[in-house]
Amino acid sequence: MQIAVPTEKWANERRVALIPDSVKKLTRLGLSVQVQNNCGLESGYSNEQYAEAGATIVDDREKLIRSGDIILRVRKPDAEEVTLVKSGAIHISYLDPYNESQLVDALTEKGISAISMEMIPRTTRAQKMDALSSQANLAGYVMVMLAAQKLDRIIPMMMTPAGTLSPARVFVIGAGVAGLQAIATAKRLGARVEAFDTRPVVAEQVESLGAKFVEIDLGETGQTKDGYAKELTSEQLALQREGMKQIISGSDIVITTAQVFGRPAPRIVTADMVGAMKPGGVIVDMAVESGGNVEGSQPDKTVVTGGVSLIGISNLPSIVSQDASQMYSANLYNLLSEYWNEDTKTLEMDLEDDILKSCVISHEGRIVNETIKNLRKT
Amino acid sequence: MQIAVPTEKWANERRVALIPDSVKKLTRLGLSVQVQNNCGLESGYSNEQYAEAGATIVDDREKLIRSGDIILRVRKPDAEEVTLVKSGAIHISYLDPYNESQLVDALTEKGISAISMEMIPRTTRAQKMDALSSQANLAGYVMVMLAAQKLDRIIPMMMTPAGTLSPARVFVIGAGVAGLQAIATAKRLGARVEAFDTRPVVAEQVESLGAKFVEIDLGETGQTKDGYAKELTSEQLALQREGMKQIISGSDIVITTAQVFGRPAPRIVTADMVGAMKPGGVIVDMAVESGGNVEGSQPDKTVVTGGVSLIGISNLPSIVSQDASQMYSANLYNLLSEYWNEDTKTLEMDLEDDILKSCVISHEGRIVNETIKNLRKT
Amino acid sequence: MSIGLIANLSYILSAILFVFGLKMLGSPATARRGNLLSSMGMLIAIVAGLTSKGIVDYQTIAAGIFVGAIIGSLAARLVAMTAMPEMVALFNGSGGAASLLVGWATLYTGDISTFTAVTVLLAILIGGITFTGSLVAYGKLSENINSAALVFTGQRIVNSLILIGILVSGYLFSVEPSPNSQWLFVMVGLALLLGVMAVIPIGGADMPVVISLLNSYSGIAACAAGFAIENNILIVAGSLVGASGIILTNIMCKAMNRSLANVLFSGFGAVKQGKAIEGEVKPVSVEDAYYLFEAASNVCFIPGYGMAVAQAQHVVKELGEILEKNGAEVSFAIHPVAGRMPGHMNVLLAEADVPYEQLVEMDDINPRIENVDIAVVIGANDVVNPSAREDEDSPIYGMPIINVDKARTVFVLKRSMASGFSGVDNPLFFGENTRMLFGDAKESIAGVISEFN
Amino acid sequence: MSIGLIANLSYILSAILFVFGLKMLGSPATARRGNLLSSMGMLIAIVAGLTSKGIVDYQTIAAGIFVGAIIGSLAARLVAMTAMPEMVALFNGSGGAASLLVGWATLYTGDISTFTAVTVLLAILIGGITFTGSLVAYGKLSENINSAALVFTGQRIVNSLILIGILVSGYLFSVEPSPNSQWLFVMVGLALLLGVMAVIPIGGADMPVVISLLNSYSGIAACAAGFAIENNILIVAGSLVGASGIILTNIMCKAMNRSLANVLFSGFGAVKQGKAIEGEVKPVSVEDAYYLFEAASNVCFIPGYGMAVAQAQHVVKELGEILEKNGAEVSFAIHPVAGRMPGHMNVLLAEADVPYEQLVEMDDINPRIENVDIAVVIGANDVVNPSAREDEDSPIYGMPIINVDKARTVFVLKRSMASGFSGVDNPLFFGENTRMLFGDAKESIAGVISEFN
Amino acid sequence: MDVVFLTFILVLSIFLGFELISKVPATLHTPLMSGANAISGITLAGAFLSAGATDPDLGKWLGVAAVTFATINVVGGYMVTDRMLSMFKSKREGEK
Amino acid sequence: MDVVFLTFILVLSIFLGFELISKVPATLHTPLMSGANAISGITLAGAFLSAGATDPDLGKWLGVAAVTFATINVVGGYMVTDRMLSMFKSKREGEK
Ligand SMILES: NC(=O)c1ccc[n+]([C@@H]2O[C@H](COP(=O)([O-])OP(=O)(O)OC[C@H]3O[C@@H](n4cnc5c(N)ncnc54)[C@H](OP(=O)(O)O)[C@@H]3O)[C@@H](O)[C@H]2O)c1
Ligand SMILES: NC(=O)c1ccc[n+]([C@@H]2O[C@H](COP(=O)([O-])OP(=O)(O)OC[C@H]3O[C@@H](n4cnc5c(N)ncnc54)[C@H](OP(=O)(O)O)[C@@H]3O)[C@@H](O)[C@H]2O)c1
Ligand SMILES: NC(=O)c1ccc[n+]([C@@H]2O[C@H](COP(=O)([O-])OP(=O)(O)OC[C@H]3O[C@@H](n4cnc5c(N)ncnc54)[C@H](O)[C@@H]3O)[C@@H](O)[C@H]2O)c1
Ligand SMILES: NC(=O)c1ccc[n+]([C@@H]2O[C@H](COP(=O)([O-])OP(=O)(O)OC[C@H]3O[C@@H](n4cnc5c(N)ncnc54)[C@H](O)[C@@H]3O)[C@@H](O)[C@H]2O)c1
Repeated sequence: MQIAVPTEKWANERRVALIPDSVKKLTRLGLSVQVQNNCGLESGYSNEQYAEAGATIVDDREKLIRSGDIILRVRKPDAEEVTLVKSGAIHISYLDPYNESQLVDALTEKGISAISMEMIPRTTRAQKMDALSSQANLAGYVMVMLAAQKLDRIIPMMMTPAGTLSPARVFVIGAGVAGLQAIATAKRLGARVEAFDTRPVVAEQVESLGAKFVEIDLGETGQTKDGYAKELTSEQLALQREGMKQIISGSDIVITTAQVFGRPAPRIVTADMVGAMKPGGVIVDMAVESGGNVEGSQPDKTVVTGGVSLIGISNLPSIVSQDASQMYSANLYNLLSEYWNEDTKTLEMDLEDDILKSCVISHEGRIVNETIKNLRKT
Repeated sequence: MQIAVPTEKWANERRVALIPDSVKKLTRLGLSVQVQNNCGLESGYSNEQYAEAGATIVDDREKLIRSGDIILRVRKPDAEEVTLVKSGAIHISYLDPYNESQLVDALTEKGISAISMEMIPRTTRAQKMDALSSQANLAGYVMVMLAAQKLDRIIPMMMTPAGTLSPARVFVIGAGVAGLQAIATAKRLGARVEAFDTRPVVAEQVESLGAKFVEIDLGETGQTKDGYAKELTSEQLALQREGMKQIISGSDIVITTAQVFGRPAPRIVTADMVGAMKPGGVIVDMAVESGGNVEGSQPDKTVVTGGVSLIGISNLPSIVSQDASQMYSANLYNLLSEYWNEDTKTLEMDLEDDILKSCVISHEGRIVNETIKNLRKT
Repeated sequence: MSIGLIANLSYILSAILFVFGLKMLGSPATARRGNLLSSMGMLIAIVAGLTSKGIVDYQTIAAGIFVGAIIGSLAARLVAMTAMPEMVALFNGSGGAASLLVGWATLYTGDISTFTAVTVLLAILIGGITFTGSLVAYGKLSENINSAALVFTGQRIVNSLILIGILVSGYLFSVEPSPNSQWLFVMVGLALLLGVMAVIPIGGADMPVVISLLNSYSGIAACAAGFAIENNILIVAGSLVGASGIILTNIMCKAMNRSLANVLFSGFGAVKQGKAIEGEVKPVSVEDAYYLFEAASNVCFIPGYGMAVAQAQHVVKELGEILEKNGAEVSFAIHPVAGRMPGHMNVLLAEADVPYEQLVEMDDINPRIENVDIAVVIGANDVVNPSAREDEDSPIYGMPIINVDKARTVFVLKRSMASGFSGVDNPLFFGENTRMLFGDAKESIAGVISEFN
Repeated sequence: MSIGLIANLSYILSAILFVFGLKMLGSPATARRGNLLSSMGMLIAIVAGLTSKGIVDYQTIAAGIFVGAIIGSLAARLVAMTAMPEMVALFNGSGGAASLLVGWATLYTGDISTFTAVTVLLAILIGGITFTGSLVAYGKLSENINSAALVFTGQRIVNSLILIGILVSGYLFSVEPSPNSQWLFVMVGLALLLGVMAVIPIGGADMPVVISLLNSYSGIAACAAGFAIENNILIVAGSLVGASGIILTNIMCKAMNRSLANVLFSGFGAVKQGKAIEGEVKPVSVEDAYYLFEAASNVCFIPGYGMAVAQAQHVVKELGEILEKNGAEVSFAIHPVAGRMPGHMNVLLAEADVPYEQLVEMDDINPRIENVDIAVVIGANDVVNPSAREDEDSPIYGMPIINVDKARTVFVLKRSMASGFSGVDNPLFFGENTRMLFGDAKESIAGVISEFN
Repeated sequence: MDVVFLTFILVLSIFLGFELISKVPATLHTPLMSGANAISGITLAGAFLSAGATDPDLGKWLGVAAVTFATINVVGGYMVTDRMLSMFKSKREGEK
Repeated sequence: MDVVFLTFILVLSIFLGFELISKVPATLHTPLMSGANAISGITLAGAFLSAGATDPDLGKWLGVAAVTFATINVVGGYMVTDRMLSMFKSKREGEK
């Protein structure tokens, strides 16, 4: 089967879906790989490396996409490029199927088997294919670096002959994969770290990284069977804001990662909370793309209000594009090799399988994913 | 006595010589303090905080400088402003007396007692006044943050379901105060750190931070009684370059801090060594202002050659201006309080004192510093 | 002062030397000096023994000593270093033989009370067992006889018969004790036979433990002989060796993670016990764990989320260092999904400054996990769950795991039998070679560290 | 079996119980049960003792026991918890008195051999010393007599005279032993006097050690009495107590960082020794350090460059945790220039995850350093050098330091007497209250940790 | 010969005494001392012989006095030790 | 009475034996065993009585045999232990 890897077209997208190392492994499985010219340049992988790994370098993007039996990319395709894809081909990328119903329809109509990377279930078995995790993880690290860079202080404590510099206080809101990595990175740098999440199970995880979990009593909260947070009621959100206000005003850095899968992100930090921070403070809003946890944060801008910098970068993993590409590519490889049948040389799309049941959106001209199907009904 | 603190005029200088906390302490000693309007704004200290601490806010810079018995600033004054200073006043700042002979002459002629902060000796007793140390320390931290930010990878090692990310390799050349702090910060972030310095005593210090000291046999090297490195012969420098080449080519981040006090910095990393680094690598050259350790580095620019970013920021401490100002201010306070006579309410300029002997350049119309005097003779 | 008194005071001195000697033999720094002290004690005791009243004929004694010394010293000097254990078995056997003979000879020295008769019998019985038992042990170690555990049907019945025979003949002899009693000969024969029967069914690998136990017996035999001839030093030295030998045997069993009973009778009941152990949770104490760690030469730590919860990374690193100093090879195998975020274990181990060289990936450790003496699972669960490999119905079936169940011994450090993140039961905990070290991981490891004095 | 034999076998049983009891008293978990076991042993011994052949008049015995039991139980029950130590002293004194009396009474039981006479004398002498010594200790502890060390001129001469008197009268008595010998009375008197003289010059603070020593004596006295009346159990129990008491005394001395000789004779030679100790380096072993740590309730670590070199931060943090668990308050005082770069110590301690709350600045610790029981200087030198404070000629004069020399005890952990970065000698190392723990800091601390079992 | 036996017993007991006590935490020092002290009241068993004699000579009365003193030591010693240890225990438990 | 004494001695020695050996590193197991084994050759001291008797009955010859065997145990045992320990030591030193 022919794999096709086009260069990412989105602004600020420096990642690539497949790196040479995975190309090598896939060819060993018996797949052939075509990549677009210079697709890996921004993440540090040259055409030579791809060629050496066994990929064919193709200049013509259209031809490339037309020829692929399996198309691998990071970002969702635009409507126009969907038309290029072979009917019956397999298309794997982020898709945002909750919101992109037109795109999903287009893929379905064309008979494309579309796999959405954000729909990979959060199970232990699927973790190796879970791109949300792998990328969120890097985002957690990047956020701390961005904040540290912006802060007009240093993060660790230092007792020096010229006085004692107290450690910076970092407050992480939402301790999912990204939040935990942010906590770990800030701790590493010597910050005093506090964290909050609505899911109570997270408290132990936060403490296991040496940070302090902030207790705010919100009454009944919980998580779905996939481990995602449930949405809060508006009273609960008010309670949460109240409880956080004081901590935020004492923090040098606030990092927000709160998300509710498939819904706009909760607005947790209000403008007056931002105003209560000391000048020079920094807030990083990871949820900026899905609505923002922080009032006033804007995608891909750093807004300064009252001396506080509000960093809202929509594509954090892309900042460490080399590692991010490596991990995304490994996720794709793991997905393909899990369902690759070496004898028949085909990908077995067993829709009864736990993982495929969740992540395959359309197949043979039908929307096969239950959740997306239900979404249409209502 | 009247202390005057003008706002720094240099481009990119965000620090301030005195922070409100030190103002409070100095007034308690019986000194009165005047600061220029908004002098602390860039480092996070407001006029209100100064006023509260007991300082008078002065709008007119000229008046301010004219009235000061003691003038405190970070950067050296320009020729014009020297003329404003009272004769007999004490002027404390960085001066760069080795190179700024005109400025020194101007100060001497005006009968100003000029104290050069870079001439504070590196003794245990003087360490609390040692601004070179306190600022270099912060610079060490900042360099790692800058490099981490620029790198397209993450620094720590991670073994994840999407493969193992190997730890970034950081190579620190010159393990003085800044170098050691850079090592410590990189170690904290989980890097594999190697370091080199010409002074053999440093090996133990490097290892005490958990990093690896690279042994390169240069023959006889050494340090002055102040702990500064001696300059290398050109053969030695060649030997050093040879030894480092391979390490640099395997490093993700190279940080150079090599300086020889009072002389241009040694050119250690040549263009071909830069070329041997992997694309995406980062080099930070701390010595860029005094000539640069790295071929091609330019002050306050990030030069990208062959995918390698060459960061040369001349004023690193200013990036963390709040902490940098706090430490510089503490150094100044420690200096003043050490020689302040509470009974006579004067600063005792005892030129027999070890510390003053080194750092006072001109006094009562004469150049009193031996080293600077000798410089003139040759 | 009479000669007798002096002799007896010398005995006290030699007893003191024995005590010091044994004590010092227990620590590497002093062991050699301890052996010297104890040999001086022996010399004193021998000289004192020679002054005993009844001794007239010194020539035969000298002859005996001469022959014995030659044989002993030659054997000790010529034996290859690798053959030490079997040599010790032989020496031990001759000690047992001596006790048997002394007991027997006592019967010729005059009237025999029932008490004496009983002690003589004990000396003969224990001495005899020691003698032939040691010979068999020697044979197995030197591979002169089949070193495998030799089991035959009816073994139990034969042994029971021997025991009954010993009781009966012992009773009949002590009713009418005489050097010429036929029951005496029966007794000697049965004792020798019992020694053979006791050791034959034990496998060659367990021989060191057996020798240590027989060593303890030879002390007890000497002690019994001491009672027979009413000699203090025999009693003191004999019971010292008897008691310390039992302790040492126990220590050796612990280091092999076996019970003494298991060593002695595994040959007999092998088949029956195997089944019973399966499905059984075997908790282990910190102390027992220590003995295994002490003897291990390849240790692999497998950290999981529990290590993070316990914040045990620092003590784990320290234990690793101690084991390395102890000569073991130490590694840390990191499963990609261990913990609760990618790289969770890396963060912790870097904090504890575990060198990167010691970290190995799952795919690197699995092919060589068979060579790992101890796999230490620290608060990990799902990532070492063999049902991911074996049980098709398991929700985690198909996930690659670290195959700790294939290591020689597995220690699992956790607080309870609770399951991990995925909520799946873990058959590893019931494994044949698994030992559960229950408790907070940090405390358990700190406990082991403090055992390494 | 005769009654005598049964009694003797009971003695063996009670000896076994005493051994177990003492063993168990040494560990917190079992101490109470140990005391119970030992009291059962005592009961058995008493019952067995009552069956002795010579006893006819049980009434007087019952009366004696009755009175003694009432007094003893009342005293034990009514004493305030704080007055326990003096109560133990009193009980101990009565034990000594009993041995003295038993020894003395033995003289009335018939013919006395020289051997018996000597043992009787020992019982009287040691029992007498124990008796009055304990009384004085009681007096000092309860502050009924001046608790200060009482020293008067000629004390030594008086003591020498007493000793000579004891030797002479002892000799004269044993030449012609008789219950009516006047030398006997002299002996009793001198023994009592010696007890007073021995304890009077020791300060009240050292009384616990003295009581422990006297306790050991009372065991020895019982042992001597046992020899006098040829009673096994007295010998066994007495010598057990005698020996374990000496060990315990030694342990207590170590925990006070004193030698036994120093405790006993400091009162006599106080003035002369003071000078000699000055300027002397006092190394301390890991074990001794442990005893002090064990007893400390406020410990402050002062890390320096040496901690970094030794990479000891992890073990230091662990020791801190252990001490906290042990009930001590623990802090880390960071001197601003410690190490080789600003914040050097912070980096290391953060790596070891020492909570920020435990870090204190120089200016915070100095005012309260007097309350610190142990200041642990870990590879620091210049930053704790008192000559920066006191010696105007020192190149570091004027630098503020952490005044560890004002703490109660200072441990300095370094490898040698070498000076630090500034090359200046450090008088701290010669301080009165300084103990040098030589060796690599990491190893030293790991050693201390392993002592905390 | 008895003397020899007794000396043997003495020596062995002394060794045993030394070996028994090794590492004792500071909190147990006083109870251990007190418990050992109670054992040294074993003199009681030796005092019976004199105290139970028929002739009411000085020896007998010395013996009776010895019985009394030794009983004080034994009874008081064990009781006071137990009191200390019980306190100790409850404190420990309280800590948990 | 002698039996009583002997039992006392026996009991105390056993206790002492138990107390003496506590933690022994694995490397010392064999030497310790061997050293203890040499001590059990103490039977030698008891064998003299029979071996040195005048009447050359079976008892005497049993005694002589006992002397020989016991001597093997003693001499061989001590020597072999020493050999093991000397190796052990040099290895240790070699490591440093
Ligand atoms: N790596 C990631 O990114 C990530 C993210 C989310 C979820 N996960 C999932 O998390 C799991 C990770 O596997 P794992 O083996 O590391 O952890 P695990 O399967 O969750 O098991 C952890 C074990 O640690 C024990 N434990 C907890 N606290 C302890 C303490 N103080 N001392 C000793 N033991 C303690 C618990 O048993 P006791 O209660 O009996 O002590 C528990 O069984 C996988 O299922 C993975 O899919 C991973
Ligand atoms: N903080 C800074 O920015 C900075 C920068 C440069 C210089 N300095 C200077 O460095 C000094 C710092 O004072 P300090 O007290 O931290 O250090 P120090 O005075 O240099 O003393 C360090 C001591 O540690 C001991 N040591 C070394 N390795 C050891 C090991 N493995 N185990 C145990 N002990 C070990 C050494 O004694 P042994 O050899 O006997 O073991 C040495 O005396 C000051 O003089 C300061 O001015 C500071
Ligand atoms: N089984 C696996 O191997 C595996 C792999 C990856 C992740 N997971 C689990 O999946 C879950 C989701 O992880 P994620 O990072 O993708 O989550 P996410 O990105 O959906 O959300 C981030 C975090 O924000 C929190 N949040 C939501 N609303 C909030 C509010 N109002 N205030 C504060 N916090 C709020 C959520 O609880 C979550 O922790 C986690 O439980 C994670 O452990 C499991
Ligand atoms: N006494 C004190 O308390 C105190 C305080 C601060 C600094 N110091 C000492 O002062 C000394 C100088 O510190 P600094 O940071 O200001 O030095 P610096 O800025 O002058 O030089 C930086 C480092 O570069 C090194 N270097 C010079 N040429 C080199 C070459 N060709 N290759 C590699 N490295 C080269 C130097 O050895 C030095 O370590 C150090 O020894 C430091 O410990 C002492």
